[in-house]
Amino acid sequence: MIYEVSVGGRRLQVDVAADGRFLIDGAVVAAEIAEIARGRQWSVRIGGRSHEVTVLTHDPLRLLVDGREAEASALDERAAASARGASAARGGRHELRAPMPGLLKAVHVTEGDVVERGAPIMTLEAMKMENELLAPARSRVVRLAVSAGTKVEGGAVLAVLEESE
Amino acid sequence: MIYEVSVGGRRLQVDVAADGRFLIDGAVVAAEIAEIARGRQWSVRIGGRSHEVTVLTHDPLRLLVDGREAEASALDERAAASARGASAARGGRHELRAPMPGLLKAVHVTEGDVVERGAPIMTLEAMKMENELLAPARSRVVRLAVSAGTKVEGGAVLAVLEESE
Amino acid sequence: MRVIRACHELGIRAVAVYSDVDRGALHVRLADEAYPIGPAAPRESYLAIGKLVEVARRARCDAVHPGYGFLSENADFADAVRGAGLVFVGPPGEVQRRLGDKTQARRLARDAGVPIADGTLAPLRDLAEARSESKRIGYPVMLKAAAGGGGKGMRAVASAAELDAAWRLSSGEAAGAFGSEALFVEKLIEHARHVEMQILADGSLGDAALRIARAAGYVSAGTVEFLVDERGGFSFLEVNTRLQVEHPVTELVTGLDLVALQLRIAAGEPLPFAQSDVRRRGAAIEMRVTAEDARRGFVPATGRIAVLREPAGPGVRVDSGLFDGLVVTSDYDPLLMKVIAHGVDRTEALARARRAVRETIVAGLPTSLAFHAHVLDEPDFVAGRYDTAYVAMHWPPRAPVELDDSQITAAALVAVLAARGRATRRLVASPDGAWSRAGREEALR
Amino acid sequence: MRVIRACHELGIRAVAVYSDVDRGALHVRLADEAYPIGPAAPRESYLAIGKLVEVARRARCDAVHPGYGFLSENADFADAVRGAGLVFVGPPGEVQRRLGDKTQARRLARDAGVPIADGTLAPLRDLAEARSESKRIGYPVMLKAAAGGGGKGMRAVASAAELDAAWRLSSGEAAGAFGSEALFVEKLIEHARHVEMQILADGSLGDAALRIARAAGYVSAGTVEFLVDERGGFSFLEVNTRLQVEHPVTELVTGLDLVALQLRIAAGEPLPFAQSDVRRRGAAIEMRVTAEDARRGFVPATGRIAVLREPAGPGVRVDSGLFDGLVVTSDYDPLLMKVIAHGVDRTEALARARRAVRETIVAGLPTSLAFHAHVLDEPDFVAGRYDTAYVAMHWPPRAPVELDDSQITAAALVAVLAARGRATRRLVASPDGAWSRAGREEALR
Repeated sequence: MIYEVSVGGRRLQVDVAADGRFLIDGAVVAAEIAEIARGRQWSVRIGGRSHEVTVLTHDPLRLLVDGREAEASALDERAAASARGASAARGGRHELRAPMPGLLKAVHVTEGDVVERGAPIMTLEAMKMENELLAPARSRVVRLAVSAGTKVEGGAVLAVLEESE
Repeated sequence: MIYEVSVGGRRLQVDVAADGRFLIDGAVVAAEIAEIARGRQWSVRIGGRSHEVTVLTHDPLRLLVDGREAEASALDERAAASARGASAARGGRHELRAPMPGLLKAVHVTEGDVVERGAPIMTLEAMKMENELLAPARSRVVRLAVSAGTKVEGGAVLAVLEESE
Repeated sequence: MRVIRACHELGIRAVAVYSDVDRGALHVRLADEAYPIGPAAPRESYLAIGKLVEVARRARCDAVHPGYGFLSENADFADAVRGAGLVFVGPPGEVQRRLGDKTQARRLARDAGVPIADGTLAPLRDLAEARSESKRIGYPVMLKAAAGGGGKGMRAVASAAELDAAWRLSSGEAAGAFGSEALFVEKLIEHARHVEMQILADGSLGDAALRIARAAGYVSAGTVEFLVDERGGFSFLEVNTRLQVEHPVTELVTGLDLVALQLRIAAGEPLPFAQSDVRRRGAAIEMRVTAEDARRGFVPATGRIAVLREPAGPGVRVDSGLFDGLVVTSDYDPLLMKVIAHGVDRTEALARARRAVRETIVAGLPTSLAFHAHVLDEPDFVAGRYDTAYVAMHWPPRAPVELDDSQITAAALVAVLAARGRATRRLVASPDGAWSRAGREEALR
Repeated sequence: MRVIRACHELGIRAVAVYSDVDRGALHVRLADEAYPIGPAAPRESYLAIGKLVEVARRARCDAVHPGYGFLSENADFADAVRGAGLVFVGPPGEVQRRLGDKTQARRLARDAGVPIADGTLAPLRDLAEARSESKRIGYPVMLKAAAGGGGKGMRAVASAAELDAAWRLSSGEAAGAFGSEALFVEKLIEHARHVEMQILADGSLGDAALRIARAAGYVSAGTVEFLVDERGGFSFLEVNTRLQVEHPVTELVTGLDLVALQLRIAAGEPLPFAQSDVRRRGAAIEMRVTAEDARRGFVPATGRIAVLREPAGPGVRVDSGLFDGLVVTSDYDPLLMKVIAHGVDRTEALARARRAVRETIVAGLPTSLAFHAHVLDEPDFVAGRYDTAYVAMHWPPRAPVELDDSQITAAALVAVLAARGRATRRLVASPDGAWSRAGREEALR
């Protein structure tokens, strides 16, 4: 199975051969790997160098490599191909997502409203700070997904806006 | 299910009722229990008192109660009954068991030997210390279960001796 | 935790309270007694003065320590505790009121001859007054909650255009956090350093701090905060009438146990030393590791601790409530763990801080650790050049973290292993038998 | 770990070696480079001088730090390192030889005017000589390995009847551990205190320690050990030509980093301070938590770490290689973790030590922790009354640990929960379907 991998901005192709060996960009890597914490932490030795790599978060994939944090991604060929296809934009439509988990304190608009760029749409309280979520452009409120008083997860869709002239 | 429990020398009868309540020596205990580490650690609140109890080892059962170690045991009725039956002694026969895990360095006797009380039977090396295992009484070596050079677990039977006149 | 530890060292019985989400927290497990006080929402538990005093009475406590969050600077709480015949570990309610209202504290500092920034000396009546006062002082200004502290209800306002939104948000936050929406405004001092004097300090800033403490009739531990501008001039900022989050720095440098001293003062004992007996030894640096995603503007993060390794060894102190499997929610302050490094001088303290951060692992949710790692190696910080604009100037870093080829290779292999592991788990969970099998085989290849 | 930490604080690349069973150990993961050196048996890995020097050369190291176990007092190793053109972090081979042979060290101490216990000044030729010398000195005597240290190959002999067995065991151990079965005998000083002077000390014992160090031409860190008898007289015991396991006590009290200093000395730097600059601050107590069953005469124990909580907070330092899931084998020394408590005086240090031990959890195998908890509360120890007979006099404790009724109840409930959990797991593992089901239902009732 071949994976397209990105680590800290560098792109590599990793091929896991049937015999368990790894090839990186076509060359065999003499790596010796010990799993320390199941699915989370590995000790990797490459020619004497000792690296401890921990999966900090899965989505996005962040790794701690010898105490340094790096963003990474690994897609198998199929997933990589479909990801390339999906990157075509849907233009003019914005999903307003919660930038962090918290309590939706107030909703300042109703469906159908047309709001100016920078207008407050909602107020999200998280860890005792209030955060106003603003319209990214002059737009119409197509849909409100949640109402005031709701607890929301980080990344949840809160509203759908459509750019308006 | 009723259990016969011993903790730090104190004996109690614990009855786990079908509805999940606990009775100790017949009286309901108002305990609120949270499992912290699966099968290993619990936080127990009894009338405001907060106790943290950790299972240090299972066999023998040792508990850490608010930072204090205590020996304990819990047998259900059936097990308790059979344990009482089994405590009848087998008189005159000694099983020589490894007091700790280690490497059996030397065996000083052969099967059939009659040895005096205090005679060295074997030498066990553990963590770089040599420990002589001595005959508990004048006895005949009935069986040797292991030979020199073997790694043994703590508690393993090393030899069987029979008291001799 | 910090207070329970001090109690246990002094042989004092420690009673804790907890909200529903904190049942399994370390402070509940390590306290001698623990009582539930309601649901996660602070207003119904940790801010419910009545419930807290009732628990203290029921548990037959002698004294109440407010910690350094929630009600630690609430004068009504101090009064309620005293009213119930218990000792409050901290300054009395009237002292807190005198210093807790930031505008009153500014007047007190001015009267004690300590410099303060230009601004209002009483709460603003309305937005109109805020507008006219800000214009008089000249932008940029700071809009602050009069009852506030800890950065809540506080906003820098660069121009008149931003004032409306800032007023709305700050007064809302202030009402929620402190029960009063009163705001005041003062001149923003740019490129200043924020200096906190734990009230135990010496030196010239220390004199000013002691003058304010004496003027206020201060008792127990507290902190006087100043801003020091680029030319070394300073102005009074505020007094925190509680133990400071950064108190371990003072403890490591002076060798004193501030919480134990608070408890002794509360028990009526005199301080066992005078100001002149305090000797400083070396330097200390505290890192506040928070559940905030440093790479996304420090937005709060939640998750379950999956791998945890706290640093240890020479010169490293950890104050933490973390444990493997802990679920970090968004209900409370994002502080996870304090890592404090101590050395004979700032160079050694920095080296130990770097080493400690390198050892630390908190997996399962985004944290501020990448920020700490970056700052400890950043030339300006290492050279001692930093002010209140430091973070905005130096974070996020311009370049991604430098990994060498060997580290990149190791990371790439783990990225693949992690992706395969996840794939297996997802597929096995699917109800379709065939897919499940195929997924497993593929992952095992 | 301790050495890797010091390297990282000084910006030095750290190279580790490991035997097959240590692949996942912390020191392997935290080092910059790590090399396998063979199977678990020390003789084929950690004691294999040739392999170690070869790795150091291959990895292009500048210096080799021997730690404080295995080859840390082996003069041949020091010579081999130097012979390969590398720096040995510790005293040179000839100094080690001078002090490592305990009988030679006794002669050196005597010549430097430092008191020594009555006994032989050269290795014993045979059992017959041991018998006659012991008789001359008078029982009880100590039989010791001439090349020894750390309690191995050493036995107290109360009477002539015990000498034969002691001779056999000690010479066997000595041969195994040090490669030489030479023994010597000296008078056993009863009710003595064992005092170790890290060579950095002051005071009168300190003078004696420095005299010996100078006489031996000592370089780097080391320890001179004495026995102090009931009337305050002292006699020289031995010199450890390595970093002492207890070095954190010295570090906390002096504020110095002994390992960093060792590395600086090895790099040819002079010490950055004189003896008179060393200031002591407060008191420190070290607890060596070992994989030994304190309740069964400290027999070595093995197992897998199931729950781990290391203590933290003010005045507590932890040096540890433990992590959740680590399998502790009987291959090496049973030391698991060092917990060191520091305070302004012995009282505060003791209170912190007690608090730290109460917080510590090492579940999965028997340890020495119950012993530490007992001693820290035991009146004689608290009052400072202890000598080399202390452990035999006070352990095991006469009474079981005192638990109050509430604790007994909590423990009883957990004992039942643990028994039910185990029953389920065992029955489910059985191949017989019916039994497996019944067992599970019963356990869930």
